[in-house]
Amino acid sequence: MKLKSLLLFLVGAFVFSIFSTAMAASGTIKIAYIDPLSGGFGDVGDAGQKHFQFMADKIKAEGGFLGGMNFEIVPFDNKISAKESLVQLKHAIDQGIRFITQGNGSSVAGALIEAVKKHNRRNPDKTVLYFNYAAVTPAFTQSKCDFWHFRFDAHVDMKIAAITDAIKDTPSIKKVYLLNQDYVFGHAVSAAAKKMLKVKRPDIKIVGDTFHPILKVKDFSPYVAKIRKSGAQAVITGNWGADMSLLGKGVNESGLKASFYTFYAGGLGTPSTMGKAMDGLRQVTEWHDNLSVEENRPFDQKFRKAYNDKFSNGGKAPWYYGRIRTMMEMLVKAFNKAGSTDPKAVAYALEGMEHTTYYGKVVMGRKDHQLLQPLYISRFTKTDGKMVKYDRENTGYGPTTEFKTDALDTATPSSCKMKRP
Amino acid sequence: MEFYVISLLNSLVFGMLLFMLSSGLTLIFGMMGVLNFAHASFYMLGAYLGYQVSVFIGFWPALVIAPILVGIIGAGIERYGLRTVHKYGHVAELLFTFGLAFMIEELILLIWGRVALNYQVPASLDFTIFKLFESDFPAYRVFMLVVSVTMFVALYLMLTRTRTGIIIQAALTHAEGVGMLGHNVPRVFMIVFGGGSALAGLAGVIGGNYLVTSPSMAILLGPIVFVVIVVGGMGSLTGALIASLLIAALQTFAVGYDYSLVDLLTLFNIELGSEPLFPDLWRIKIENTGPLLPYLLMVVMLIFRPKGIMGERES
Amino acid sequence: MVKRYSVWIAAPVLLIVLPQIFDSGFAITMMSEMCIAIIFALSYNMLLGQGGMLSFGHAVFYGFGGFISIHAINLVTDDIIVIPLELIPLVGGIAGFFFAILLGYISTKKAGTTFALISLGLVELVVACVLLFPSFFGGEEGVSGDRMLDYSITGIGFGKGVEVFYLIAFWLMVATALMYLQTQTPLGRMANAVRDNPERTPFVGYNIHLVRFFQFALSGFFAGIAGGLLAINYEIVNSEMIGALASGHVLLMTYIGGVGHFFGPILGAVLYTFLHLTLVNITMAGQLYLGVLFIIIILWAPNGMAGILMVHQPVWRAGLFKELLPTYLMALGAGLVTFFGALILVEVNYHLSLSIEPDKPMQLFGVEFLANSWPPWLFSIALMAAGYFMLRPIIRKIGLKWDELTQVMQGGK
Amino acid sequence: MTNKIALNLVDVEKRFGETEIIRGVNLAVKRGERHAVIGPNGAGKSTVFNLISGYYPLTGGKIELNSQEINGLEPFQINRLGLCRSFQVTNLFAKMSVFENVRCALLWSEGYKYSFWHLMVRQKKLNKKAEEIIEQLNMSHRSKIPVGELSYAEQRTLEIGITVAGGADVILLDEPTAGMSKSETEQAVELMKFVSEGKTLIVVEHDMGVVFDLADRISVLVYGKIIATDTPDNIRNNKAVQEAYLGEEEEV
Repeated sequence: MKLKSLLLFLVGAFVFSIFSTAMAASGTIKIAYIDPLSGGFGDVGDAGQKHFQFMADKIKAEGGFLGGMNFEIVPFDNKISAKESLVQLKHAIDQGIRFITQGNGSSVAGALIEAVKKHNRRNPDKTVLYFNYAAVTPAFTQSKCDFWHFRFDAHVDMKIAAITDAIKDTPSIKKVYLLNQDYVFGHAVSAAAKKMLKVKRPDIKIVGDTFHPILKVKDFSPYVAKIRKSGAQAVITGNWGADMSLLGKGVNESGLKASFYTFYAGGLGTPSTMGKAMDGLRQVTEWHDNLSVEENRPFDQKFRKAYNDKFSNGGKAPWYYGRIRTMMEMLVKAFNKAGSTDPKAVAYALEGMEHTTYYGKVVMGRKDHQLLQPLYISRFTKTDGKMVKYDRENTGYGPTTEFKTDALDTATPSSCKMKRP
Repeated sequence: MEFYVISLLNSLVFGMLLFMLSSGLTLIFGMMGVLNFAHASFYMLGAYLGYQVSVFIGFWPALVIAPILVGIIGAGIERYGLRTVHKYGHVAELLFTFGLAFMIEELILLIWGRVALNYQVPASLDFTIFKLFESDFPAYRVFMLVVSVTMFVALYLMLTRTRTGIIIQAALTHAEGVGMLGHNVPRVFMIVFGGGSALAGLAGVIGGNYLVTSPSMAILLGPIVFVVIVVGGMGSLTGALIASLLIAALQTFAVGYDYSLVDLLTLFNIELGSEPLFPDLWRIKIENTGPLLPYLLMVVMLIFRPKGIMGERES
Repeated sequence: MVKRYSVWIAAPVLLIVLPQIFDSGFAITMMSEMCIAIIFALSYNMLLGQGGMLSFGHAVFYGFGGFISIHAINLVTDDIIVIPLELIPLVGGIAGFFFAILLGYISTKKAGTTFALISLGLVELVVACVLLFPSFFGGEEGVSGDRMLDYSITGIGFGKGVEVFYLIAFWLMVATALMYLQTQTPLGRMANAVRDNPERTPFVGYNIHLVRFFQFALSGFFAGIAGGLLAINYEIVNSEMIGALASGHVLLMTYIGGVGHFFGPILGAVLYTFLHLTLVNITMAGQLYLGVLFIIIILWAPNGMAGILMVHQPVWRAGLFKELLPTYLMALGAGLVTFFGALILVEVNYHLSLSIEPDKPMQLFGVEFLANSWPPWLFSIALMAAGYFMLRPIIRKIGLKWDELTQVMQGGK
Repeated sequence: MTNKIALNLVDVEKRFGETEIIRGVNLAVKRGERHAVIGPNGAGKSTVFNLISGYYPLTGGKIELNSQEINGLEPFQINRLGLCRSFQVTNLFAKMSVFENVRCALLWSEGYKYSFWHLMVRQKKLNKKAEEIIEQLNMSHRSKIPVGELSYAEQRTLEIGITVAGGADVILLDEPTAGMSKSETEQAVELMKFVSEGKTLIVVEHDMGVVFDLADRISVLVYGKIIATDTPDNIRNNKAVQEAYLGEEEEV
């Protein structure tokens, strides 16, 4: 009977080895996209993959890099699990992939940073480079920074710096309420907000600092009642996904008039579940739908349209990650500059690289591998066909810029002590 | 004061939604002894079908059609799935529903995709019905309350006034006896399973737009429904009602208290050292224990009073 | 005698040879995970199969084993304690045992649905605690460590995956042997007795609560070993390992393998892990296929794969299996036709609704076609219909053949 | 005097909700006695057994085993004090073989407790003893067969075997011959006589032939009360018994 199980195993392993020995076609650089493609976060990972695919196609159409090389995005579903991500990392390395990118989940990002670090130390001949496009725990480019990790998203402290700068310039705000998810990220948002408000606006009172269980709350009305009771004029929240949607709905229903400074009100899939509750919410992002209108960048409008026509599923999931475009453009430059496809050379090329996007200059931190980029605080209002030309996810509500921080102003002190190979 | 009144009203709305979900589950368990893991999946199915029907012909027809569809699906699953595994015992039945929950989620992904649906409250109910202190109270919440109370009354009448209802009631307490009286027990099972699924479907139709309609909605709400029926007493409708309201209140009101053990110690003038043992334990606030409380209640209940509040027999 | 011990000789040989044949990083990872899954599933079957306790929270002990192990690894790294890496799984086992004793005494008071629900409640409580106690559980990110310790009995560095595989394989043999022997002890037998007849057991002098409790505690011990091995293998432990999902996985693999036989969970763990890790990169419908497999097993083979194999044991012994073989091969053929029909339908649908570019042609078995054109649909439905109509008479034929064989075998007695 | 009484029931009562099933039963069974409890259907005979063996808690009264009060104890504790019982409906470990069934019944009395360090195959004394018991049951040729595949009479025989295997000195048998043919019944009676040699036997039985053949004394239970306890001959002639029980039995 045991024999049978072994036979089964052998057959299985044989089938598997056929799949895994598919060799990389020459002339393409494979980037392993390790993100959730199924399960509860599948929609977010799916959208990210489309962004990368679109950029890879665009780069190919524009002639590629290093004399005609191209990117190939190889998706790996990690089901937003750290463990499965590590398995997929092994899988990617087996296929000869040397560059990986990931964004969703600090737990996954933390595990990947550690795993890549150990892998490169143990296999110096097969090094791997990791591009993080959305995991925002500050430590990743501070105390836990690593040579093999580059972050293209602004981390929590930087986003909070932008939000608090905006609040600094709004004298009517006297009381601020902090509402966040009860886990590492939420606590980081709260801590940063408290610290920075104290410096920038010592007169502001923090009237509430609440953490709610993550993805467990079905009805935010008690929290809304609490916020109303506190008399806060502004609320800062890092909530995402269903926690953002339900909070928005609760606020909208109760008619609470406070200003909501959020990280992810415009996050993928969130607006469509909120509908008219989008009205008046603010978000902090490096790009938003109407930036091209405000700054009069017709090419960017075309870019947005080209993506949405191809991938947005009738406008339901439009272009969102401005930074993925920045990242891919910078990678092209880095490969060209390095003149090689060796991860180490590419990493050195990326360090300190400056790049000009449609919305200003960005710089990849030389010391901590953290990208500095302009940040925008935008507010959602009904589209009017003029400045608020484009809406988000067919909701009829689109963002307009209220406040902008320049790239270099977003820099925060870093405790990174990086070891270089 | 304002906080308490609003929280009370909101916990009532949420509690009744919970009850709508748990009533079907508790009836199914009471009659068939099946702990239906897929129950929350029927709720999800209700929300998705409700959305789809309301896209085609509007919310009001959807309110009727979607639960009926879910009920038919439920009855079909009982007839062609559950009945087959019945002979292998309750563990197999339970595992069957476990697998079923898995499958329903996959099928929903397949049909409606991964993205959460833009399922909104119908325009005709989208207004503020009254102002409570300074807060607006949305009409839709009142509507949900009306629907759930109507459902409770209808269910109560059905169980006490109709023949099928009386058989169901009898089967709840004396499962073996009913078969001997010459009733078609498998058919009664099918009706109960279908009916229970339809109730969950109804909860989905009115809860889907109030909350969020996404492929993970079943997983998010599933475990809490179990808590309700365990605490209420398996097979007891009244118990389910009490437990639903209790648990909704527990979760709603815990939010209002941000005391931690540190505060308790301060009350007695004890100061905690800068590096206490178990540093996390002391900083936990009551408001953060909201999601923990129902499960704690469930485990304590199972250990000390497995019958639940109103249950007649142990599981 | 040789036959009896042959499995115990063949298995280590196989475990030594396999990583030499399949030496890619992913293959090693997969085989390591399979070995860990086997230990975990066998420990789960000590509850479900041998003790009749359906638990939805077995991963709690697996998870605690993992967390304590990774903390132990970090303590060794920081030179606070000295434990060689080879013995870290034992630390995990002791942790699992300890928490099983802590939580087991109350939860094993009742069996059946009450037990299942308590396990469900406990797992939710523990998961809630993970976020409430970040200094132990490391919050959302979990706790990571470095398995390349300065202390080692064997002198192996454990930097390479294959070295870790051999460590896992060693523990797999030890744990499997111990768990097998446990079934042959008074406690193991009484656990069976309690499962079969909890009413009678007190009247042969046993306290059924304690029998369940001791069985539960031992099962926690082995789950903890598996957890410790997982911590070594991935060098990170986080909340997903302790939660309901991990508990669900072990339930699925154990049940698919078959709870009625000792080796059932081994089959289940190997197959499930293989499918779980490979399907995800081949098809988007991996979850669906696993779910269908599970439901098919529940509906038609409640004793799992092991059950299917064991049904044939008497036939095999009587030398009559060749009588069945032709019909089985026919059934296999017809089944494959149906399966491929369904497979095409599923894949086409997944491609249309979930792939990033539904309008682009899709590939299946090297054939490229458009998902939104009619030929694949027609083809798949035709295959399924053909398969169905072929299967029906074959299944009837198998039934008849079985009746015939049963008569022959009984006549032979 | 008391040390001659093996089992003593004093004013034992049992209610299920409102219904009173056992209404003050007094019964003293002497050591070494073979005692039969008879009575019409629904009189509460099995309930009395369930009360004695700790299966149900008492509502009132007390039960003493060898002068030690046992009400309130768990079934396994009562079993360890030397009382064992069989079941009216066959109640074996269905998935195990005959040999395994007997061996399980022996484990506690042989002192293995919850051991997970003894291998069963190595326990020569235990295995030998199990084989002996099976031989006494005349079932050696069926030793390896799962009990689910045994004939009904064989299962009933094994039921008795398991009950006495643990070596308890007070044995309760609940309708041991129910459903057996005449010849099978005769064999069962022989077995009961053999296994209860030197022990105390209490048996609930419908077959009057068995009762009068086997019992030293008989108690008659009617509607939750014992209306008479006496020798078989006296019971046969007891007016009250005839009216309440035997008379009715004839009608049926």
